[in-house]
Amino acid sequence: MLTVDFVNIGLNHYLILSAIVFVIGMLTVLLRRNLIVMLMGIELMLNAVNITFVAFSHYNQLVNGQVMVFFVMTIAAAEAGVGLAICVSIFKRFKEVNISLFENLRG
Amino acid sequence: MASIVPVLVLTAIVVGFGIFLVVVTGMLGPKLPQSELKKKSYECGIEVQETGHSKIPIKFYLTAILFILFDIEIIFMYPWAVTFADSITGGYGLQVLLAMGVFLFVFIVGLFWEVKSKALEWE
Amino acid sequence: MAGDSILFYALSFLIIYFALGVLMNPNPIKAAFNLVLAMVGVAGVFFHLQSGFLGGVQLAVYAGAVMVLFVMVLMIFDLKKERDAFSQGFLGNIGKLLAAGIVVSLVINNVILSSDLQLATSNAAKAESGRDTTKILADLIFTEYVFAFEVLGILLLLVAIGAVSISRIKGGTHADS
Amino acid sequence: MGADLFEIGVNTAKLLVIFLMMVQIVPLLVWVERRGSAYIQNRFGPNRVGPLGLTQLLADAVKFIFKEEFIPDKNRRFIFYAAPVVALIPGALAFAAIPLSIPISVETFELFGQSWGPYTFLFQGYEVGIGIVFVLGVSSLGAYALLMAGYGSSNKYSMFGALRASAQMISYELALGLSLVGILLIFNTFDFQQIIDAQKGQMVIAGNALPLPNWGIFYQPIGFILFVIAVFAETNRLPFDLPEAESELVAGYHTEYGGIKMNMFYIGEYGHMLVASGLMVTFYFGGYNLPWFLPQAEELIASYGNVMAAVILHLVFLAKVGLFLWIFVWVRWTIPRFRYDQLMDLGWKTMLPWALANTIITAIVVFWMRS
Repeated sequence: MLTVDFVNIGLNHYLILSAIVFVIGMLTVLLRRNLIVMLMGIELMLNAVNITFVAFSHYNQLVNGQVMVFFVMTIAAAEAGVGLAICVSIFKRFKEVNISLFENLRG
Repeated sequence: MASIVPVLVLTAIVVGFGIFLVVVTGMLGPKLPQSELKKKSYECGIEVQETGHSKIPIKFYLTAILFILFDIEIIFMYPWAVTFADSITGGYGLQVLLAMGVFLFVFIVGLFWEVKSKALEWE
Repeated sequence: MAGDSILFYALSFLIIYFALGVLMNPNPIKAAFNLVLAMVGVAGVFFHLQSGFLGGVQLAVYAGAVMVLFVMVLMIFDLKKERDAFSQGFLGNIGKLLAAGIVVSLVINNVILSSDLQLATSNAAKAESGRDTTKILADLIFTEYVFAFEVLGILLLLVAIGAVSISRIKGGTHADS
Repeated sequence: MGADLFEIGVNTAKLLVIFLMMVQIVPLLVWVERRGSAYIQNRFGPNRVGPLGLTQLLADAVKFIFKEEFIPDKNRRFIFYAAPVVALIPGALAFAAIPLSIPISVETFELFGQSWGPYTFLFQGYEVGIGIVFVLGVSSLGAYALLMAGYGSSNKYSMFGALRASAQMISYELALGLSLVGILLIFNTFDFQQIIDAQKGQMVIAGNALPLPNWGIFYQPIGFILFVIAVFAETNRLPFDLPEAESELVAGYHTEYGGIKMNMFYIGEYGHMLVASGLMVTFYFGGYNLPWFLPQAEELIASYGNVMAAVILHLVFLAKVGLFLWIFVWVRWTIPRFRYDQLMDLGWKTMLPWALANTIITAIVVFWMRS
């Protein structure tokens, strides 16, 4: 039976919020052509995953999920750092960060 | 229990106050005729050479990236700092101290490398 | 519980609104500012879920550091006009949207159908009562997850070296500068 | 927020009062700054309008409000107008998290034919539970106001000023964050209230009472010095006011701003100073506590009642904060400006290693003392 409770907020509501944010991030990566905006989409997806972790951790009263969020944040920052470093070197070469320019990149 | 409602209320107050000030003073000020010259950005009276900011050194960005990495390492020290005394009374203080010691060693190696590689030099 | 749900809906509205802003705004800098606000909203959700420390870290690391880097890089680039902000090809885009729709509906369906299962697994292991969540979190990082913690330290060192080296490369095989 | 209408009302009023405190401090500090600089440089300063030039502030406010506006480039207009509003937020949110005095308890009372209470009102905007992490997180958002102002003005000097300011802010945020690890190692909590309570009374080391108050500065002198320097850089004040170095960059990121909008940036900056002074007092100078030989909070409550005791301790807190605000002004007119590369070198190559050394030594000492 599919009944949705709109008044009492539970774990499910957070999971659905997280799913929506994740899909928006995914669409950003799929639809946008600017490398940096695509990186932002990845950040959005990681944030959505973090919401899931924290929601489960809160409703299960287990702190392990929060440790994972901490690690995810670290990885996300590292990923942003390297990603943007690559963007900057691409920009220095092509004066543009639109991936439509790089469709036929070769060695 | 800590609630975020007061934080949101204060944010609303501050933003409301700010918008009020910007809007009201925008209406109160004199409306003098605008000219092309007035719209130009202020560069001490010299003719504006380039509106863009195309000549910004990459250094700024390199500083920001190194900042992020070190900032995260520092954020890791915060939970360690508040729990260190507890872990000593719990009997596993040395382990926690050594864990952070190894981490700090990596941190110091990183900092030393950055200084050595002249990534932090500003001319 | 009414106040609780109003807060939740307000925060989710903010997060989704600004996330859509990231997706739709053709100006990359404005998209980045939208993302900052979405992340502040996520920090609000963390606070609301009694994980204040993570909320603070989210503000300090994500909103305050990572996004500053994004905005700075975008300002350094100063793209005059965004050429094809969105991917071209009508059919391809429809396909992508459909895929996204399928993903979100599958997830929501699963979540709604599995609501009974989660109640069974909760209460499995309660956190020690009376202790601060932050302290339990710290204990876990420095005992159970200590290996991951050290590896992350080394990863950060490698990323720092890598980022500096990448920015040193003068154009690679296409060198002209 | 509270259980009933009275509590909600009082808490909201408290937030309003705290925000107004931050806004009000600006004209006062501007006056102190101008008179103080005049005193240091052997001049008169503002002395024509009103006694001691005090009503100069009012005249300034009127002038600020009735200024003609600069209308910026069309597609950046929203960011241009939003930047000063954003500049107000970090200071206000951070300041409201600092406890300004002891909580006030209110007994049950009758009003409008209904009994209310009992309540306990904290003498602070709100209690977030994670104190310093919240403050650091919120104040790291301050960089956006600068970046938005630089981008929105579409002026290369503004842009440079904004980039410089934010690069400086983030560089010193590292030293700032790291200098606080030592004090956290000693007090073992993020919560401001617990930190203040831990600093009551006399300093006791290995069973011997020393004639010193139990304040953080005596445990963490190096941490305090590093914190003060980092805070000066964070607030972009002299000797670290490179972003507005007028000989190089016109006026930095607020070149294109005029009237009340520029004033809002000042409110943000002074709010930052207020938060910084509050943090210094809370972490290193015992918060609102008096030294051990003067009456403590409990004695004050016993002899004057809860409300009067809270007011007295609040005045103590304000006096301590005022001292640090004066030091901000004093330093501004004493030390010349750094060069940009010196500034970055100081942040990364001097402050960061010292803060690291401080952390390591503190950790080892804490380990040795406690086990």
